[in-house]
Amino acid sequence: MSNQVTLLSAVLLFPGGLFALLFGLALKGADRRVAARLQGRVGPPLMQPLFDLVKLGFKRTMVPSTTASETVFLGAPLVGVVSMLIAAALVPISGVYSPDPMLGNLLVLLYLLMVPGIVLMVAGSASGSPYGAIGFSREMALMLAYEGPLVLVVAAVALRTGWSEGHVISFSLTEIVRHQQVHGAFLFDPVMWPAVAAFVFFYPANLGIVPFDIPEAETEVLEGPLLEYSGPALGLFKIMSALKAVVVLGLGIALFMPLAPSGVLGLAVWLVEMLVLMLVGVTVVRVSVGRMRIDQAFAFFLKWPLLFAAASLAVVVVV
Amino acid sequence: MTDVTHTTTAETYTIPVGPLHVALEEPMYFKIDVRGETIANVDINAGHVHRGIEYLTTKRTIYQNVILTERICSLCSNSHPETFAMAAEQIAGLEVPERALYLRVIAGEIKRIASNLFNIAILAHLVGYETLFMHVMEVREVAQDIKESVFGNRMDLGAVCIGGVRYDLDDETTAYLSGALDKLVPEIDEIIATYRTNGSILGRTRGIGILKREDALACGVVGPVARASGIDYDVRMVAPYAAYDRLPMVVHTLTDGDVWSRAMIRLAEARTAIELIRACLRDLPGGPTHLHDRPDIPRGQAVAKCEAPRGELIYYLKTNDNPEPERVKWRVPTFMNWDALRYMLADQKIADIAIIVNSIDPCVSCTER
Amino acid sequence: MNFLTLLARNLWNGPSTEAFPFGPAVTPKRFRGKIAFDAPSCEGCKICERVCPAGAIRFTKTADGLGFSCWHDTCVFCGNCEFYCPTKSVHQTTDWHLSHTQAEKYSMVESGLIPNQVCVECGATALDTAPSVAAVKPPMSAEEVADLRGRCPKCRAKFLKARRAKS
Amino acid sequence: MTRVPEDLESRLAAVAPGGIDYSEAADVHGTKVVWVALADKDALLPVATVLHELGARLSMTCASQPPAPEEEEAEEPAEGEEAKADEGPRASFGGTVLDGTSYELAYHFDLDGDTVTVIAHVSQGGEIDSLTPLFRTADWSEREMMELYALTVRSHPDPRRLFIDPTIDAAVFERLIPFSTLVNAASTKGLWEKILNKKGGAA
Amino acid sequence: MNIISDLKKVATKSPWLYRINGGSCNGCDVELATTACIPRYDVERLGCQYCGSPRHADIVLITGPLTAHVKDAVLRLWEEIPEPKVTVAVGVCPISGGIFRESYAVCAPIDQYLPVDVNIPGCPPRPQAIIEGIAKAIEIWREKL
Repeated sequence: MSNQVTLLSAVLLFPGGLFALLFGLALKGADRRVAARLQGRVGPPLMQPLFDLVKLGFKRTMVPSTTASETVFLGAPLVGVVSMLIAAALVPISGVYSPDPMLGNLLVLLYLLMVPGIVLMVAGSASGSPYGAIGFSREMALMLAYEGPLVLVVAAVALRTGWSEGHVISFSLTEIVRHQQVHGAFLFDPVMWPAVAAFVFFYPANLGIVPFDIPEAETEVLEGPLLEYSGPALGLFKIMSALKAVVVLGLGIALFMPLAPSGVLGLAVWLVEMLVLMLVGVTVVRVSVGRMRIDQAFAFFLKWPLLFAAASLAVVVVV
Repeated sequence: MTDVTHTTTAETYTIPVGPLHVALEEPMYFKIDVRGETIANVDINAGHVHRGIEYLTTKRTIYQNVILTERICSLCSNSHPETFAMAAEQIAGLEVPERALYLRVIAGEIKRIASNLFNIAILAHLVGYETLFMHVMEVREVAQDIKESVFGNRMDLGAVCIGGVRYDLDDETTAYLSGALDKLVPEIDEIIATYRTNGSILGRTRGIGILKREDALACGVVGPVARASGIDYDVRMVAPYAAYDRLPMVVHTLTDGDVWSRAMIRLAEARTAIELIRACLRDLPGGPTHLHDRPDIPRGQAVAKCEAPRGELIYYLKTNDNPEPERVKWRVPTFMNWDALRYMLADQKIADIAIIVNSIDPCVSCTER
Repeated sequence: MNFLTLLARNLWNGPSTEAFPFGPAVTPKRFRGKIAFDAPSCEGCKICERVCPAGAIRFTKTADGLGFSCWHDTCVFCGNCEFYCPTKSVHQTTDWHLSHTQAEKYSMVESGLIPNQVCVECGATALDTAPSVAAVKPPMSAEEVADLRGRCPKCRAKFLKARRAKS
Repeated sequence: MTRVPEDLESRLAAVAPGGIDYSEAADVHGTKVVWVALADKDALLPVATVLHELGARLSMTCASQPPAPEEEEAEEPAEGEEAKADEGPRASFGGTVLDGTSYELAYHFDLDGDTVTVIAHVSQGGEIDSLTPLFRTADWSEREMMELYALTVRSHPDPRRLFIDPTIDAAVFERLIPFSTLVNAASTKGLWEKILNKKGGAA
Repeated sequence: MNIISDLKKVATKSPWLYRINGGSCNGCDVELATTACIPRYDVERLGCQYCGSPRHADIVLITGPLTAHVKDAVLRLWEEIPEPKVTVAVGVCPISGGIFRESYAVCAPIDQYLPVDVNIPGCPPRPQAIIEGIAKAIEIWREKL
């Protein structure tokens, strides 16, 4: 019974749920504000994403007449949010929180991370607009492109942990974190550097920011899959993407640099790490480049990130 | 000539672009047949900005028409009244004061700087490069401030009247103007360097939307679009008006005919425009700025043309004994360049539609009147 | 890579955002804004009405005199009225605070009245317009202009004719 | 592209058996403006062919419906205009009756900066040859003429409307220009009553 | 009750803008883009954001004299914007038809077809005037929430 309560609170309150949501919104707000500063503007208040969310709550959700199925149209964002809530509870915070094995392991997390992309595809096609359809095909192409390198990166981390812990492969994030706390972070392990590089390319693509915001490109496909969404339903997508930012960044920290003291200090360090990752890896990137075309992005992922990830994996296997 | 006729087959599907589309500054409507992400055929449906201005010109007096033609389009809003006034002056045989000729060049070239920078900025926006977009727009604000401080409005200068210009430069505005130009020069040079080297820009604009020279000639394209395809034609050079024959005019041409070349031509022309204005300020003669009162325009007909930011603009004016003209007709550069989109869009990617359309700097409100 | 220097510069220099709407906005001296009408200096030639391309200016004859109205919701702020006005009694101010709610739509009007007066000479009722004296030679003194102003158009013509005969 | 050649008049006259009215002027910079009126509208295509061979660009076309001359010819014609007055004020060069219903079509060609304008007159309900076989750019211009006036362009490849919405009646210029009572940007009475009333109410 | 009104106050900090071009000469559109997107005016300070889809909009800015050809598209698009929304007419063209009034192809004024809340006259209005108008629109929007 108490186990279930802990689980539930992990999903709904901390570290998933409310905490992840607020933190994710703050991350997005920080991203917008710092981006504004880099562009020479004042920028919105830090909690602007929260204001947006509250506002969307007051608006009406309109279901377009072109929709194939209202249930799918409205259900899709809900599925996305639920998947991210669970995923957020799966991300360990070193020294503070390690996920219950009941919830799953690294592989489950990887699957959950694919859900938002799929949700966007479903949402795009359910809205019945031609732009949604283009968004669908682009999202699919992009996922195909970045999932490959990601799997190799994760495999490299899992193998390296597993081998040195005495078994072949470890998909337990808790174990991966513990291993690094003992043997040093993979970030400082030269063998893993190519994998880190591959992961760095993965997360802007997964978070859908420039240069990889191709499925949602406003000037090309009018925000693609989200085109027809309004009001609370659009708010759910915003929640989903805020949670996803936390999950993806948290995964990055867990995979490569889970070095932190325990307790409140540990949490603080983790929060700062997340913020720095967001600002350096997302904000600076998105203000300093333009968008790629889908064929360019596809070719790009099948070249460098795949190569890097494969290199790391190969070294891990051979050594 | 490139063949641009395609047949719609089973594998293609049609997507509408417009009429109200965020990437398009103005309403226009394309029906695009695509095969995957590749364009198979383009059908352009026009007329969304048709306001019947040609009809209105025959209901307004010639003096009202100077302002009405200015409102055809805000991006080339100086070229229209200037050409209209040139046609009227030709009919009446009016000798425009020398000072006014220079002041007309200044007004026209300031509009050219702002218009070209706007197009360049939008290119960055369409590429998804928001920071560059904002930066170029900020630089453009210098030109906007010039317009507001010297002419009193950020878009419609109201600079031209029949028989001269309505504004004058005093010591204060001259100093302000040259100070602002000094600020613009390094900024524009830097923008040129950025567009020449930046990977994001080059990756999305080099080799995209190519218009070959022979196709350009067949379509009769004008302005930067023609000059980017290697056609050396600039009204300011071949049929000088205002004070252009006394100024250090340079015509820029490139040969690749792609989106990038057109952008670079526009930037080069913005840069040249600054030199032209500086030369005007240096040589500005004294004297009146306009003929007094409202000269009568007798019965007659005339053709006048000028180089608007987007290319050759031509006006035909026919008057009779009424204060309203009998017929006013004009053809704007986009009218010619629009058709060339068919060539540029053939076999390109959906993602590039907006970028290619923007590369002709389409002015729909000019075209559809 | 020169782009990173731009970002750094932006960070270093701070935002270039204007204070408005939280602070005052700069308005250039030559800004062409709201129309203002000065009835006492108007000669009543109505040239502004004729050159206004948007039909924003209208003179209406009322029992009290000649009314001037300019509706700012159709005015295109081109400045033709000021440019062609012989006395600059129509001119553009630098005021651009024109946004208003729908309820106020029809009250965005600048109006003025050129009142009727009784001619000091013949007693006829005529408009109290400013006399057109710019072209009169030799130039008229202020007293003479004031004297002229009190008359109806017919008596003004007589007055000027008499003056010409004298000189 | 070439400038206007010296012998343009004779070249054009050779292909227009009905006759042409040719005038040429140059501005201070030497930029030439040429006006060519055709006596016979069917000479348009051969004349355009000559210009096409010279490398001309069709830059604009303009149709108009010249109003019938007013009935006040009693006063003495001004000097220089006498010759024209003798020709008869009611007909164009070439004899098309100018009664307010016939069309005047002006084709503006560009020869590397010089302008050549070819004018053809077509009577009401008449037809004119399409220049699209020679100039791709004639397409839109001719569609525009057709949507503004009740004029037919012979063998035009795509005679649909160009800019004007289908809800607006055909030949909009013929309907509106000669008969409209709207003049001089005067605003409708109703609109001004609203404005003046509001003002009266406020005061 | 109190919480709702507090939340409404928060909500008014996030007015998203959407622009409809009803056949304008570009002037107002360019000025809108300038106002909405560039650092000098930075309406993001007010929480404003330019959005690409009408479904996401709160404040809709209409420019142009509403030509016959674009009228249906504009009205349809306006319908697609979820309530509550505020309509702002930018420039004299949509307000009265401006210089194009009485053309056969122009349907202005726009308030015959849809309820307008705020007018921003000008040809085109300067960005500061647009910001002022948007501020008025936000006030009205608060009432409507």
